[in-house]
Amino acid sequence: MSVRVGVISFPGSNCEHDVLEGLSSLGADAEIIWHADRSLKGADAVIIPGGFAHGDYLRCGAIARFSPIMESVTQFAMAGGPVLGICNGFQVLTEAGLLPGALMRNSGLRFLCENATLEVVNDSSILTSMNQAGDQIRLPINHGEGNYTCDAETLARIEDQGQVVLRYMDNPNGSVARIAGVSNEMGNVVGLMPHPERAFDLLFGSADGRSLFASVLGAAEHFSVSKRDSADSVGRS
Amino acid sequence: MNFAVTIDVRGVEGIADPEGRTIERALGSLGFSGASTVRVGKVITFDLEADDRSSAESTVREMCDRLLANPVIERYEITVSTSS
Amino acid sequence: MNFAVTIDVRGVEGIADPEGRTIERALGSLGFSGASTVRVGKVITFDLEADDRSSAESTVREMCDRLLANPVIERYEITVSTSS
Amino acid sequence: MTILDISTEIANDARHVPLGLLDDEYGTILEMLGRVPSDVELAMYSVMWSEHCSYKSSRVHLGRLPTKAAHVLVGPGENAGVIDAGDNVAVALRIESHNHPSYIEPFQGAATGVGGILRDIFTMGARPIALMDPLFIGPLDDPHSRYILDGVVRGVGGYGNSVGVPTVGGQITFDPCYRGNPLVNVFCLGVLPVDRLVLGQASGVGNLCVLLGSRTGRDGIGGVSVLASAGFNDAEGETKRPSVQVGDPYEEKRLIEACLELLDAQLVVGIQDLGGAGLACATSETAARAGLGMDVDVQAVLRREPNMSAVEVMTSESQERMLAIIEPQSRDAVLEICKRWEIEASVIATVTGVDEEGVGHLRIVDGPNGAVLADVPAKSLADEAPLYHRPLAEPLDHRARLADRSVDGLTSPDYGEDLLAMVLDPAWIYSQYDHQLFVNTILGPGEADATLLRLAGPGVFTNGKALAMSADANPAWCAIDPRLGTAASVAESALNVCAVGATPKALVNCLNFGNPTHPEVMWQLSESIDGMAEACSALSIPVVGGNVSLYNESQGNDIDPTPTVAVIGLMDSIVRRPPARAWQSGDAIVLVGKRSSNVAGSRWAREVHGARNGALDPLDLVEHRQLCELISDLVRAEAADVVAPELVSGVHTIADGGIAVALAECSIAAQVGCVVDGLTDHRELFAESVSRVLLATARPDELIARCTQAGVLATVIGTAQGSRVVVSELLDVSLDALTSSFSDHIGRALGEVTSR
Ligand SMILES: Nc1ncnc2c1ncn2[C@@H]1O[C@H](COP(=O)(O)OP(=O)(O)O)[C@@H](O)[C@H]1O
Ligand SMILES: [Mg+2]
Repeated sequence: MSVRVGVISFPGSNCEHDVLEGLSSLGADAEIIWHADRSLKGADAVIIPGGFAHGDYLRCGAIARFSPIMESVTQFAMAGGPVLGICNGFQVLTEAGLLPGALMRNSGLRFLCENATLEVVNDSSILTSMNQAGDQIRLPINHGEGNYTCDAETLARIEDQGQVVLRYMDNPNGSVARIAGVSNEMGNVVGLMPHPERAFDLLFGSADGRSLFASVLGAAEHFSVSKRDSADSVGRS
Repeated sequence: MNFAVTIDVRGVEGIADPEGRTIERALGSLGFSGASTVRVGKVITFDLEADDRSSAESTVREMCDRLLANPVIERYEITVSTSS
Repeated sequence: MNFAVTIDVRGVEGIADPEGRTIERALGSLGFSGASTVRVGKVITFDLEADDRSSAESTVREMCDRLLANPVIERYEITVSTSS
Repeated sequence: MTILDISTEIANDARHVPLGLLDDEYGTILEMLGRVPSDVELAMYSVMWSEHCSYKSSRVHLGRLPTKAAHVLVGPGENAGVIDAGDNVAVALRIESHNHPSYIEPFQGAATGVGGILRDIFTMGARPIALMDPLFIGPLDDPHSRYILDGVVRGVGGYGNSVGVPTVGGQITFDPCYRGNPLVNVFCLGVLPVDRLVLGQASGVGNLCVLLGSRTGRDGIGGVSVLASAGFNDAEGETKRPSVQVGDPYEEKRLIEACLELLDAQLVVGIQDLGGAGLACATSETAARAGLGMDVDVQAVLRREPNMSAVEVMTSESQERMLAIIEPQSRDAVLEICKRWEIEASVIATVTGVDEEGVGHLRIVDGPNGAVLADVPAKSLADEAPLYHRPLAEPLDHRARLADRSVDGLTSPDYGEDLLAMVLDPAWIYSQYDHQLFVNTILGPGEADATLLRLAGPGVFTNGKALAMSADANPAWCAIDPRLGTAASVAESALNVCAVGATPKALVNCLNFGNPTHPEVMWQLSESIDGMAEACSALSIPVVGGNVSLYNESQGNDIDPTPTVAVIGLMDSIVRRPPARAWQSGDAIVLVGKRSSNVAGSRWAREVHGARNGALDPLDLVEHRQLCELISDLVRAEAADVVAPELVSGVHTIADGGIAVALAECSIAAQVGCVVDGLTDHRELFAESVSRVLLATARPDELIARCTQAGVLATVIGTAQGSRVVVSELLDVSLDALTSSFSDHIGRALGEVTSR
């Protein structure tokens, strides 16, 4: 049975179709969900794609996090549902407080669209379960504000608890500790600046994004089974 | 009553300000010496209808806490004055 | 002498401010009513070594004209005070 | 009817002159109307009859361009050209300039240039999927030119990235002639299901016109003409001064989605973007195209600022606005879709019929039953601007300069140094642009001679087709010989498209020239159009759209003629990335095409020696076409067949910088150097004759046989190997030095001070 993935779209989002196409090519049943809706329509995983929600005005992700759908996303995350934020989606998740830290302007003060080499740091996250720690992968980056930052205490904590998921090999945007992706404490919410959906086929340069999405689908499957089990047990009791 | 609101949003102490650094360098190479610790912030202004100053101030504070500033990286300062 | 310089940079009158408008809409949908003509500007602060206040002021004005503000779309306001 | 004394009225020039209308033009208006025009009428004529909107100086020449082919669905004249790409998919394309606004305010000028061209594309019903930005800027050692480059690149990226349309290519030229007048050209391409194609027509008497998008403010009023401060009295002068247009990509993004949704729901009869001349243009053009009239209520236009006059409302160039013509019963459904996308919309006009003489009138009224502020034939604004047959003159020294062969004797002490100074990586520019969105980009900027995209977009799919595009201009060639230079630019662009395996299908052009009242400039324009027509006919590439930008001059100096062309091509099926700008160690390097030792018009002659004379190599378009077809076939075979062993492992066309730069770029891309011993002298190293390609192959005998069979000359000139670029007796530089000169060229300069 294929899992259902909800791809959230805000006014100004622009990578939702690309994410959808990637998910579909892996056999997932994926659907775009409009930010003004409240229901996740039974999704087993949620992806917040890249783009410029609300024009990136004020701060990236600052306005989007108040969209009606975000309440449902927060509840879903609290319940252990897998949530992935890509690029602008990562910014939304930090603004919403679902992930630690914040993303600031690239240290070079310029928008950067290029390929980056990344190191998989934690291979047990919902994003990286099909990789090995230490793997090097190639993914495109495309952002003006991907400079990850957090205070020293938070940094020590997330390093300690294995919440750093991906690191840049060279640090194109000045992120603290070369961080490219982080997870929450529970490990079910992950945000990353690079774009796995742009690396699905060698025709476009890299296919390293496939295993990342496949990992998310695995987590979705797992979550969907546990959801059904607990629903069953609730029903029986 | 109508109030004129000004909110100064700046980076918290200790966080790098690459834009400020770049401006500092550019000033230097344009031949301006003597400028140091350049920092760049944001200023948001608007008119606000409110019953009185203290309710205006508390509304603005709430706007900042919820939306206008991100406490992880920013701090803010509010000025509320009666509009002329 | 050391001066504390603050430069407020805003869009000229009549120019569109899409960011301000978007923030205004966002405040409205968060349930904050009563805010209007939201505009977003920039504030630049730094320390400046200068002989006296008037030379500090004229230096800052020149910095603005040459680098810090864009006269085609922005106007600026300078505050120079003796550092504490 | 009052008796009109036309000559007295013209002599009283307080009204038309400040609006940029000539006495004769004003006379024509008086005669046409048989009365003195109102303020609103006069303001509308001044913007609609401006050079920008009416093409009054260039139109008599543009008719010579070939525009027809079986696959052309829409040719020049509409907002964009449209071609049939098969699989029920069409492609819309157009290119425009935003030169003067980018000089005044580089960031906003470039940003609004992008915004404007996008609207031209989605107004056809197409989803924009690609932008390209040919730029022409003063030299990098000039602080002001650095400031302009920085602002323009931030502006293109700031708008394009945010609106969600990738910028997948472009071109950059630095030359002193652009110091006081940079050129910012922007190309856009969109895809659509063929049956979503719509035109900018206000058909159907009784239909409503809805203005969608941003509110109308005092932005860029008279931007297309020269509306001076006349009409504003002094007290109001400060607040009423027209301001620079500010782009809002977020508004445009929602506007794109809303308009495409309206079209998909079949709620729209016609649609038109608002560009230069604002509402005056959009209302008169849509009415004129339908042969009908329109009643416009200025009060119904939503405004950003209080106290705007009707003249200001009708001529404002506020960005991110569209005019949709709908049937009255669709009104609620239309407004509902706008609301969902948070787009403001208001019904501002009604389509009206024709009078007893069959003339449709554009009437501007002040409120539903208010005063009539204007009442003129819609066609008179849109189609009946004067046409000028401006005098042409070949420059007096032109023949002598062609005959001057002093370039043949130029030499340099160190050709390696020359090469190091010439290599330049535009990655500094395109890495600031999202060039991958929609995951279509197979060969992106910097990877090959043309950009190669999968032909697809959200909701639009084909059967594995690919789309190639290349934007090219060579002002150095055109300065020497505008006719041959333009033909060669077209030839280069077509060859670039073939070099990624595609077949050229259509061309759009942006003709950037100087002051049309200079007879030499009109001669350049006319020659250039003839050159373009010759090349396009010979290569069977229809011209489906264009744009003319005149008055590009500063301090009385005209820019070099700069006809930018963008050629697009199609490939039927793609399975793997075709070979591009690279090679493998051990490959033979084959020069395909006629050999040349003519450095006239070359970058080397111009940049290293300041030499601008001599005649270009003649262009044999029949041979060029053979070369194009051969290269396209060879590369397409590589892209189509996964199992066949590679015959071609690298391709690079030879253009500016000649063989020298082509060798350097392949070496840098592959990080494998080369040893070349098949060139006669330094002239052959730097010559820029256009019909030539470098191929890299592991099986040179087989490749040369293929070329010979096709009637194309091919010679092995060297081998890819090692970590140096070596050309016997001429140069020997390390790959490392070359790579760092290449990569740092722009970044190093931009690290320096920029200054307004
Ligand atoms: N202004 C620009 N914006 C985006 N891409 C650019 C720009 N200028 C150049 N490029 C890209 O850089 C590459 C090299 O450009 P150019 O040197 O003009 O190529 P060539 O000489 O092979 O035609 C091309 O892929 C081109 O699309
Ligand atoms: Mg080129």
